[in-house]
Amino acid sequence: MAEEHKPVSYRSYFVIWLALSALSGLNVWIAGLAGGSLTAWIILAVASLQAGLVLSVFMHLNQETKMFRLGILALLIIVAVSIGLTFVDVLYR
Amino acid sequence: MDQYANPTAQAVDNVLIYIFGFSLLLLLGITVVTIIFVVKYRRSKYPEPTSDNDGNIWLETIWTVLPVMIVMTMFWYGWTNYVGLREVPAGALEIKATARMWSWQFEYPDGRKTSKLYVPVNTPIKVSLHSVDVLHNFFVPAFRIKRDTVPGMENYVWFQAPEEGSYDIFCAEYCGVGHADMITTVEAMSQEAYADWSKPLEPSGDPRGLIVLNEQGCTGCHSLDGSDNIGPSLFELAGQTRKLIRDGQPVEVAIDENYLKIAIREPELEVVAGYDPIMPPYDEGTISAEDLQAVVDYLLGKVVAATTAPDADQLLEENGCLGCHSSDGSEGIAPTFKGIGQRDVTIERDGKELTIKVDAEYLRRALLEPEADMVKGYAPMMPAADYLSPEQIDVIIEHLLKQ
Amino acid sequence: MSIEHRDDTGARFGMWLFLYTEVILFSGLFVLFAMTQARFPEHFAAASAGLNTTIGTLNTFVLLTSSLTLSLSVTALQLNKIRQSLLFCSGTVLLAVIFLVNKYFEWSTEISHGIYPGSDHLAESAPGTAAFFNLYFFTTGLHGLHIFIGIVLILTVTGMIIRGKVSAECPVLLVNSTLYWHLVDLIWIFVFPLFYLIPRGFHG
Amino acid sequence: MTETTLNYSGFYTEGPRKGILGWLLTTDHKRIGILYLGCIVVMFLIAMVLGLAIRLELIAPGKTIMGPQAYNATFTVHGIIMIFLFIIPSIVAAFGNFLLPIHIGARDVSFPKLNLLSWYCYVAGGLLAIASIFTGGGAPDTGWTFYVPFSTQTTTNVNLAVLGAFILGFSSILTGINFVTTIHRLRAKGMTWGRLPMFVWTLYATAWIQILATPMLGITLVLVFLERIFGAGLFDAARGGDPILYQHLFWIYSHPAVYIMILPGMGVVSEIIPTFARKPLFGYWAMAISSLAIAFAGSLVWAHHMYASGMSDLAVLVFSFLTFIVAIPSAIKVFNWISTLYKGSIELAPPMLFALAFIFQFAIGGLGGLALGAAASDVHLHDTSFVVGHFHYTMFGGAGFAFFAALHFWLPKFTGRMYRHKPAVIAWGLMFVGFNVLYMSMQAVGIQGMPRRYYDYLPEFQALNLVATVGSWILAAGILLMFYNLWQGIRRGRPVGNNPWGGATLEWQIPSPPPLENFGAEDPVVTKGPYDYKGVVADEY
Repeated sequence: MAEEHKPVSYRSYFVIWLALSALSGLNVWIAGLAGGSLTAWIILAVASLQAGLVLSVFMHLNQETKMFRLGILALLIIVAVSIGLTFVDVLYR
Repeated sequence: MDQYANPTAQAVDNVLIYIFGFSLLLLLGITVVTIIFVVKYRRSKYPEPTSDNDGNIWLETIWTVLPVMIVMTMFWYGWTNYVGLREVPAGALEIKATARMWSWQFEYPDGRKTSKLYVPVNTPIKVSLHSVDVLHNFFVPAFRIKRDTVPGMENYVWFQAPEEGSYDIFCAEYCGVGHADMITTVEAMSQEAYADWSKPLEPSGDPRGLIVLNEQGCTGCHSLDGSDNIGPSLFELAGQTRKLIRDGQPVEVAIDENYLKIAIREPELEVVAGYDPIMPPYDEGTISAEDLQAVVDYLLGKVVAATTAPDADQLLEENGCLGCHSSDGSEGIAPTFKGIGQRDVTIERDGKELTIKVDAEYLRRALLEPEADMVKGYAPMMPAADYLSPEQIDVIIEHLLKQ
Repeated sequence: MSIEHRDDTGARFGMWLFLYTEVILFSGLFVLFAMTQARFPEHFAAASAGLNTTIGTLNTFVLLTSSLTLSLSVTALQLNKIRQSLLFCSGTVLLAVIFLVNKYFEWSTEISHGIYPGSDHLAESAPGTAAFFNLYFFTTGLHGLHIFIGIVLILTVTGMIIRGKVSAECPVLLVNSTLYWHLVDLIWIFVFPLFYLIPRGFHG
Repeated sequence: MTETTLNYSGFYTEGPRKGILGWLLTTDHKRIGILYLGCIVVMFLIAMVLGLAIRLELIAPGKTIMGPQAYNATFTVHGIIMIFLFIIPSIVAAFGNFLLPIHIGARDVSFPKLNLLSWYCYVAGGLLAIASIFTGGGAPDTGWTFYVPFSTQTTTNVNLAVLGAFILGFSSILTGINFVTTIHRLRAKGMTWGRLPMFVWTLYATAWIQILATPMLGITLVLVFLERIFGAGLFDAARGGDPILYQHLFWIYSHPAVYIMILPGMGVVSEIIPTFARKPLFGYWAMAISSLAIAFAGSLVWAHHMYASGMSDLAVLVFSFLTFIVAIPSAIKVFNWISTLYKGSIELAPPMLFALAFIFQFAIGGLGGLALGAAASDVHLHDTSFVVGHFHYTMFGGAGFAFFAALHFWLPKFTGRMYRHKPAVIAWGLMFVGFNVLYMSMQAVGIQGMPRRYYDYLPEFQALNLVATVGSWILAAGILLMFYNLWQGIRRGRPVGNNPWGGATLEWQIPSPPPLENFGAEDPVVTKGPYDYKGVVADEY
């Protein structure tokens, strides 16, 4: 079946794992700089990058069809909206 | 009543009339068209449809764009009038409302407390809203104002009573078994009557030191009850020590007459650690030597306030007890106070029923640990009255036993 | 007669939909975290400094590695290397247990200091501190519960591989368990910086 | 054709197991749909009795039939059962399960076993919720919203009710996952997205809300539960919590949830109107897209329940704006339904009457919602009887009447028998009159300023409350007559053929009741749209 996934090589998994570990190390290091909201955003960006790697390679999203990706998009929008709109209340009370 | 006498109601009614008017028109249109279609194109007359039209891009665009424009005007009109409900006019009289299950307490700038809200007419009133337990809601239909009281948070509403009279205040946020009984009133009086009402009834029996502290605004920054504020609290200073910054060095000193006098006359010399050096100095011209002595004596506890015994009736009223317990024998959500000193009650203690004579010990338990002995047939809903002082409790018990 | 027809893509799609619900579940806690962090940045900084970053970082690596081993086991199964696949599965379970053991030590230290939801110590602390630790315990607790469910799931699938019910021809159960496990990892990728790293940046 | 005796019973007798186990262990979507339907109707009747008790208590000020504690428990349980056990699952789980696979030409849903599991979750959650009435510290008295701090302080049995609602959430999520996957994966050959019946589109939009919103309720309820058990203080202001955040989390689910309730109802009406006008649905794509738009925009407006909560004024501005956006797709739907009638051939059969009542009542509910969405007018109307009247107009006058319309439309398909029409029309008339008398009075007394959830009220509110209570009796009489008539129809109604109404969707092309795998040996191939009535002839009955 064309919809079945091709096996991913051990090698590419290892590379991703190395990258993920390095990025986690990077985050711990950045946190030591203690720079308020700037470091917070950098750390979140790095974490999102890690999440992207896990999603696309470990979770095979790069091999799935468009409908899988649209679903993720809907999910991210809902999460972002819930947090964002709640901030509109909490930060401006 | 002129148009601007009740500004909050006016703001809300504008929007209500606008939206309900449009809605009625739309509903009428929809209904009439539907009925015409249903009658005209009935199957007995047209066994087959006379059109198989399944869309019309122009029609659909029009009835998308038109409602968008209509509802946007509703949104904007609703918002601009809402802003009017939130912007308190300058010079509004500020009254603090505290909600608890299931009563209201209103505290006026001069410290007096009532369970009804007394206001002068044609004066903007700002009510700051507080809750000591759960969510409640301050709702006055006549002024179209409504706002939750949230524990740990201050909300506010404002209004202006157009004419003398009594206006209902409801609790509109569900708060338990007494929710529907959490009703009181705004009592609007003429300006003159209000001025008369708010006149102090008798000269204050407070010691001179306390009067000075209040007059000079010291209590704006320094609390008298130990709570923290912009400045350190002045609660029970005798015998305490303070960590100070003197010439940039930390030192610890005992609080005595000398220290207090310097702290008032030249506060910038020594600042209590952790506070900003913002207190202004008070010289001879502001606080005379005698007054300074009076303040210091008061702070060190050398003069005691002439205590006037609290009035039991007033305590029961102010603390909302009468919201649930009637004083005239009528049935409420809680047992009546009438004749409480002479009766036996059947209570449930540790799951067992027993009947006991009402005495001081029982009443004390009922006030402080209401869940321990519940009177049979009533829900365990009473909040513990542990916010009252022991002295106030004694007065209440004595009063109840006499009923 | 049978209406059971195989639709692996459908099964994976359904699994993804389920994972969405997991993300929303945690995002409820993230909403609370974000709002409380915004209200009490300094209390959060102080409270976060009390967490053990070393164990936190170690656990991050443990979880990343377990994700790797489980992925490897899928490839092994697809290539019909059953023994390797089983080995990787067991490795994953081992790493997951290590994660929980670390978590156990971390929690018990905190609890021994009187820090746990509803403790007297927290009731007396600053409001932001209490809120931080309450959120910390609920979030890591919920995550730990997911790790535990993951362990049970992987052990079940391992058993099915042994019995040949999950195989190179029919790998979808292993694939779906892997998806679940990666999601648990993914949530940790955010939980770790949120609680251990980010609040510290807001000192004064 | 009319003289068929009912010797054929379709999926009721076919299947791997016979007897009660054949039902309790079934994975057939039709049997699961019937299981849901039975439970849902029972739940509705229980909650209806509670609703009548509430109305009776309010017939006059002061105590009439129960004390305040009992009253609070009654409206709480009425709300919990009606919301979580009746409306949310009603059309989706009963009619959706039965019809969705048939509508798209599939033999079952994607995950039949999960489907059965979701029914068991429903039963378990329902039992827990009902058990909470009789155990512990007495029936929950928080209102169905479980607002903190009251819900964390009350001594009544909130724990079980919350746990029940949590498990019901699972049931809803599993159904959602099943439906989205089924619609994506199992459409028959030729069943393109543009040929999906509108009912399927609305179920699709609904299923996404179920998936993306329900877990938020789950975590919120878990936090309330933990707060009660451990005293965690996550919503306690003294410990860094924020009671208003609870309301945010609660409504992030519960506002989209009202679209879980109403969207499938809109789908049902979108099936019935074209069938009884014998005309294609007007503006197919506008209808489909507006369903998705409602689902999406509906997820952005939750805080319009909180204008008076102490939320920031900026949030009031933003949420008021977004709220009015949601009004648009709903308005489009109403206009399109009415345009479908234009130049049609309209038959006022019972399902059509219920659908028309739906449009009227939903319009009143929606228009009343405008006054609640605007910031200033909401300040006066919020938490009054007006709100109660308003949401009953949308939830009961809308979703509830759509459920009754669906019963009258599809029960002949489900059972192969037709109910009597005359009593059905009388029942409809009683319900229509009773409903509007009841809830219009409620709205009016709310505008006067009567707060909701009031056990007792001031004398000035009495007249309208009395009228409302009388309305509730008329409504209840209509409902009882309707159920009696339907029950008689199921038991010994006249047999019907495949297509009593002349519908064009796939379910009308297979026998009534449908056979085990819906379409026999051959998978169906779809060659025309769902509202193409050319050449469709209704079977007489």
